[in-house]
Amino acid sequence: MTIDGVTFNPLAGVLAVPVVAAALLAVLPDYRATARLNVVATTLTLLCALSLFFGRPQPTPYLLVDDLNGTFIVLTTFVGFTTSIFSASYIGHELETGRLTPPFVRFYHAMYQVLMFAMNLALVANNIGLMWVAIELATLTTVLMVGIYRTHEALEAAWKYFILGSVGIALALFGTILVYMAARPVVGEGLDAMVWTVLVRRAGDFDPALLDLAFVFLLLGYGTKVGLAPLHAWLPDAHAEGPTPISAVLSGLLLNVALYALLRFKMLLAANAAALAPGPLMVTLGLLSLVFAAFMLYRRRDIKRLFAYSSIEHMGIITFAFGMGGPIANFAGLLHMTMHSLTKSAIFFAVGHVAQVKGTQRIADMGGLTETHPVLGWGLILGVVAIAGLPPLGIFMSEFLVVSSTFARAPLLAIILVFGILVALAGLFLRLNSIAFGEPRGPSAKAQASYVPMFTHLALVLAAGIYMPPALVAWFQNVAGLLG
Amino acid sequence: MTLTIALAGTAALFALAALAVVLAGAAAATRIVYGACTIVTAVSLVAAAAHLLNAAAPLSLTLPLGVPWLGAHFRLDALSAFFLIVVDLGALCASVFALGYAEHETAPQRVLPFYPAFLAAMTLVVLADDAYTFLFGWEFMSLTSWALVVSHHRVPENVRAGYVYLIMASFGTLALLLGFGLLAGPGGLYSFEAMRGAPPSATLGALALVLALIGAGSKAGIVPLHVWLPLAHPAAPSHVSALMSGVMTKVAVYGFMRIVFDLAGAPAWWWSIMVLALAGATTVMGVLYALMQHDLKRLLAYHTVENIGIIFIGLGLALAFKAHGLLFTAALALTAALFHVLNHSLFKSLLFFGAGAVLTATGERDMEHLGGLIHRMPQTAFVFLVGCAAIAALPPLNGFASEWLTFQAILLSPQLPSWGLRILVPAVGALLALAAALAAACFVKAYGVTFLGRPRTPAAQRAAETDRYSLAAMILLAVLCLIAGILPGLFIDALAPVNAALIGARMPAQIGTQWLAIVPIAASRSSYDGLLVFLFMVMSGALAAAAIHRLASDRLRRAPAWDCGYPDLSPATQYTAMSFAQPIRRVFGTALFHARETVEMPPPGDTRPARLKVEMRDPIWDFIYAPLAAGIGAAADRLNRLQFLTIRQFLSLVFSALVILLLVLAIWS
Amino acid sequence: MIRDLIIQCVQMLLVLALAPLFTGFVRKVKARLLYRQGAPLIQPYRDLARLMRKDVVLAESASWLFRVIPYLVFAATWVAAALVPTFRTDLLFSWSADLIAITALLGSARFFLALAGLDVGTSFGGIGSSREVMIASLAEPAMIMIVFTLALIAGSTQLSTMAEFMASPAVGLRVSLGLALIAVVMVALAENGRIPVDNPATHLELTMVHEAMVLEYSGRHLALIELSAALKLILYFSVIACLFAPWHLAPAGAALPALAVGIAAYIGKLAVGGFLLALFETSIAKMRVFRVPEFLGAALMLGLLATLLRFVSESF
Amino acid sequence: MNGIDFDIAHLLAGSLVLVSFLELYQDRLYALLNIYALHALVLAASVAWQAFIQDAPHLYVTAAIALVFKAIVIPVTLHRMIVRLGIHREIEQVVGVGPAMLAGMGLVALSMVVMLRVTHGADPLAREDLAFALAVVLLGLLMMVTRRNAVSQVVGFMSLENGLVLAATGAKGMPLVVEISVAFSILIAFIVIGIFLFRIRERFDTVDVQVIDRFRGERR
Repeated sequence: MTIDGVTFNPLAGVLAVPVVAAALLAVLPDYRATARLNVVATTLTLLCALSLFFGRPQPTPYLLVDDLNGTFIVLTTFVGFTTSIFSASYIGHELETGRLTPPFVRFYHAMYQVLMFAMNLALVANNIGLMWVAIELATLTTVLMVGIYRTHEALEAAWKYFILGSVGIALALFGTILVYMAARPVVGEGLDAMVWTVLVRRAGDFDPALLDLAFVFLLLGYGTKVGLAPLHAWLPDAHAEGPTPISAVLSGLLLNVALYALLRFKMLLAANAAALAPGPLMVTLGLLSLVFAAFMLYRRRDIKRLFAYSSIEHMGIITFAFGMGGPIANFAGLLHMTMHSLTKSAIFFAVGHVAQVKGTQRIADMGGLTETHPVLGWGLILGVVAIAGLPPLGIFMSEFLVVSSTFARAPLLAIILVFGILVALAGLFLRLNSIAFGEPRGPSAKAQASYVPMFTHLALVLAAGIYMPPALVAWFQNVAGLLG
Repeated sequence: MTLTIALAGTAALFALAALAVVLAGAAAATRIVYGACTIVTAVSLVAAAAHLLNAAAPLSLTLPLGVPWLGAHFRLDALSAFFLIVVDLGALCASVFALGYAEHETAPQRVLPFYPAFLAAMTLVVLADDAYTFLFGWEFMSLTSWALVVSHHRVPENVRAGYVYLIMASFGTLALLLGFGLLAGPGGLYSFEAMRGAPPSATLGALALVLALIGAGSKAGIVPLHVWLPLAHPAAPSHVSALMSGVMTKVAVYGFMRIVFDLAGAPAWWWSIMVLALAGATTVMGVLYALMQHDLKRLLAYHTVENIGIIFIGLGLALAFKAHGLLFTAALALTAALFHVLNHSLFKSLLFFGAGAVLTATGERDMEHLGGLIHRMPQTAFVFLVGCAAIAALPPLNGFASEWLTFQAILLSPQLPSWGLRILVPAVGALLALAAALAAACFVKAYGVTFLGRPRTPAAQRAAETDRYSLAAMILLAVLCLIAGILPGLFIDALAPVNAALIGARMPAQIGTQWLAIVPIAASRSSYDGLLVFLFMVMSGALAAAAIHRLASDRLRRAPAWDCGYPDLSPATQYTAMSFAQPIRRVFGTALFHARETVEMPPPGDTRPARLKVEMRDPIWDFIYAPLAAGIGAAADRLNRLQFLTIRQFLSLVFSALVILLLVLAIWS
Repeated sequence: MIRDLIIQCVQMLLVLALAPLFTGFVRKVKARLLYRQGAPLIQPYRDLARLMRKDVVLAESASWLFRVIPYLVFAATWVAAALVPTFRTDLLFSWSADLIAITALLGSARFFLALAGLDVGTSFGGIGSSREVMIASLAEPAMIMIVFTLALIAGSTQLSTMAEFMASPAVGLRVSLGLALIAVVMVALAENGRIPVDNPATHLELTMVHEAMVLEYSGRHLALIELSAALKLILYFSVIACLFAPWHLAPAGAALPALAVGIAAYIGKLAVGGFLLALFETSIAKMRVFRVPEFLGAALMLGLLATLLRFVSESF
Repeated sequence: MNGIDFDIAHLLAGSLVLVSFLELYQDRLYALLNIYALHALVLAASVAWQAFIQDAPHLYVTAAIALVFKAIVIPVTLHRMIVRLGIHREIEQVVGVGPAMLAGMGLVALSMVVMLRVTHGADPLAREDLAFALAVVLLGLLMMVTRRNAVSQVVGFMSLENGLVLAATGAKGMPLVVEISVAFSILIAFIVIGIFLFRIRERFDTVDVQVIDRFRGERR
């Protein structure tokens, strides 16, 4: 769009701001300045993303903005923004306790922006190759950040994440190549055969066998990033050992980005009548992840791993919903994804402060939180209530829609789904009880925390459970229609 | 108009909850919150009562909330109006009671925000007219009451009770969710009008019934889904216990009725078999469990299970009669059930208030540590006695009136053509009679051990009469119990619109009958006049008293009790709750609860005291829930090994997944 | 109307007047069967009168409830007894409580009596109450089952209507009737604390049920309790009489002679019943307390069986 | 394209699979590294050949990378590293060589079957090449999961990646191939550095329970 002569391309902003910020943050020494700059940069990115509503650039062979990734871009930039606020206070505390030294903080902030850039790029890429590169970049940055504490556990987690991630990436690349191979005879050699807009249009005449093969590889490749069982192994440790803001971003955003990639390819297969339906595969993996993660919740002793597994569970539900397809299920899937991003990051904000005030992540060493730190405690409870799918919060609505719409179509699946949800709820509250209630355990020092991000997220989730603005609804419904 | 008032009241309650969060810790918070609750519920109560008594046409309203393309539908018809009355009446009394009771609350900021929200949620359920709003209110009701159950969270039992409660509640909600999914169909027609418009086939309807029975039953406390109830209800503060037992279970009954009588289409006769069988079992199991208890509040909670059973017997009969087109009889059975809903909410609240008063006066819930309270807190003792007589179904109080109606309905069941029911119904009748007798026994125990006899502990000795707010609430309820007992005709007539809406027929009008008797079918067949019975008893009692005091002696001497020549026996020699229940435990408990009594009697010359040990098992927990929990735990342990694999093993997981998928592709045709 | 009222009052006074006499009669017959002289028939009246005149000796730990209960019990029992047609069907107020309600009235009497047993806080009262409620918890459902059976046969729970139907030839001989009769006799024995369930004559603490419960009562209170017990006994006999031997019951609006005949017949029935009771009691031994549940369980089963028979077929 | 071109491409691709089998067979680190160098060499040749027959000059870059980086630099550094870190030379395997070979056979067969389902419309070069590439990828994965030793697993990963590059170059006219191969080289560099920095000896598959407990921070 053009503002008093100066043409301004929001899309460029979404990509450029993080890069510039990363460069600056890499050199600036002072902690406070960098933290502020970090927040400023994410704010700008968010503004650019929002301005995408008003002027949407024409798709180029490399970049594309449509309704589908619009949803994701706004969500990503928003959570990136709030997380940067949270990370300011969090990292401050880490500096005080000396777990991080200034150079590492500088590195951390730079990496944060790079991560933002990578995710935004992955979202706006109109080219499957470019998207792949972006996701690989995002993976590498998060690997570095997970290992930032350089404890044995952190290195172990980072290494595990790195290896499993690389294999996933490799598989995804193979799938991408296969898609190209499938497209080439139809679209012709060269760039066009990797461009979304073209691919989706022509997908009807692709070689179904190649598409099937491609989808298998893509499902496993990007599914590793989504954290679907049995490809999930990296996820809990990466969440548990990295700095909490990164856990929040991982759960809240990176998983979504990978899922977004999957959705794109699902659309591709859906457009081809002869190819096998992607639905059943996604439904199976989704249910598997849900039930598996639900059972894993019971024996958790580390609070961040607990919620990491809950992320797996919810990714399972979302994948299931998209696998089921249909207007209601897709709508529910989108809603659930949004709600989960907001809620889970809010939970990690709370967990971060809890771990800081209690000085541990062991659930056994924290207790009676609602007595020692009422605000944190009740915030955490509210978050868990939300993530467990209880009203009045938004996930209740999405689960309501998923379950009820599924039961009418495939009762058995719905029963498995309900079983998983129930088991997960029981597991979550089993742990929550010992954290939030009972005789206070562990230190009860005052927490210098920034509650704003957490409660902003929770307020949004709450609002969604009660009232959703028609514009948003129309948008989601449109996207749900796109997903078919 | 009424609907608007009710919704405004709900909104006000939500606002009040927010206010309570803000006020947290302020000294006046308690009075403000409960005072405001009293006013709001009173207004809403009056409005609802007016709506029901005028038999006004259903009102409906849609707000742009909830599921976007659907909106939040609200509807106030006769059924919702009646249950709204039950909710508001209970809430009103609880709020008044709490004005005094909650002064003793140690951590009010853990109760105040959730109490109004709880009330609001229950109102929401009753008013909801689409699946989302209904379940929203339903689950929010569970959530808020869970928060109230764990309000005294330092006691581990409470937290555990809350845990079990929350899981069972969510289980029920999910069952209902499936049920609504069934009724709404793949198109997602979530509004109740749409469901009424497209009733399911008989088999699907039966499935919906089963799901409703599981969903609503788990909230109402149908055996075997009742396990949470005796844990959770006593754990909450007493006014909340009263609400949960007296009102929330009724909201569950409402949910069941709304689905089964309104949405699930025309019933098939065999639907009622499940309901009746479960209800009969629930009735007797509940009272037997209660007899084995010596924790006062838990005993009351188990009696809630029993009374829910009685209510569902009525509902099952109504279903059976409706299925066979015997509409007037169906109306009779339904009236019996609804009337018992009201009655139970009255006397159960009263009893829980009494237990709360005892708790504040003595700090004890265990009857074995009480006794002789009638001397220390006479008013409480009196109203509690009224409650006991009412729940024990003694004429002329209200409990008897509704059970009498249920018996009349059972006596009409030979009209049923289907054999299964002909065999089942009399058996259920026997169970009901048995339960009634056992309930009487149980409340002899509860009242006798708690209020009569001599105090067993210093705490009981020091007890003092409770505050005036609590007394006011209890007296109000006691009076209502008496009125409902001696003038049941008025209530039956008030319930006519509900029957007309759900059954399509109503009981004959009672208002014209001589001396306000109730005549279900015909005077020659059966009739009962609580008023006359009451008057006769008063007259003959007064007559006897007057005559004796006038003509014979009215002198009176105090002397020690007969002690067989062992002077000043300690209070420990009195009968305790456990010993009182011993004969019944021996008759029923041996088979049902594997009750074992082991006596160790020291040999002659040995000065050790003899010991009697009683051990009992809960069959339902042992056979259903314990294995379930164990299974989940075992599965969790198995899967947990996956957390400790090495990277290579994880890679091999990925690898095998890939190979499997490729194989699938290879053999896919 | 006035006439009906008078008759109702006559009924009330009649049962009240006859009750002690009937008790005395049973005792006398028992004594005679044991070749004893036995106390004169009017002994119960004397006892009552003496008790009335005596002071009440009240235990220190007794509460106000303890003093109210005798009147409550008496009132409930008397009202119940007054509503059973003895010599004339549909009394003025008989519709105000049907057979279920009458059973329940007796139930409330028992409820309060059991409370009284617990009030003083001695273990005798406790043992009495706990055994009493155990017995009642089986006797009451049995009674209800019997009511079901008869109500299903007569198509009503109104005693008057039932009595009229029973008197009519439409009844015939039915299996379920027989079962019900046996059951109701068993229940009556249990409810009135007669041998073999309980022994009204004993005062050995560990064997007694009813007597242990009222051990602390004295003076006028005890008199009322005794009177209520007598009323209850006669009530059960009246019920059995009007259901299973409804002969010569004066119909509604009958003239005086008919009423006279009715009263005579009633007294005759009572005499026969009393004799049979005494005969039964002398010819059988008291059973252990924990045999009682089996005894009453049998009654309950008989009642249920009778009801089921009625349910499954009209012809039984 | 004419037959001979096709045959040579086919030959090279097939020989890549063969070399993968050789890798699978080796149980000594040094030998394994040498074989990997051979693997990279064959890849370079095949890529170069593709560049030639597709006359796509940018593919020569990829070939060069394969030649220089993978065939020379990486093996040499790994040699050094083994010496420096004192990683013992034996590669202990989860399953013996024999079963591993059999599994490999199965995988090759599988990839053939899967690929043959592709319609003949897709040009044969692509089909055969893809089949071989898939085989190489699967063999690489198999190697990763059957070896306990970190370095040998890295080698497995790298041969997997070679398979990818083979596929990418086989895909005629595919853009970004160079970028992708560069990106992958970076990835591999990371891994190698990772081994060096983190002193990862056998941590890929540690058998030491205490270590697991410490690292997972879960079991108590």
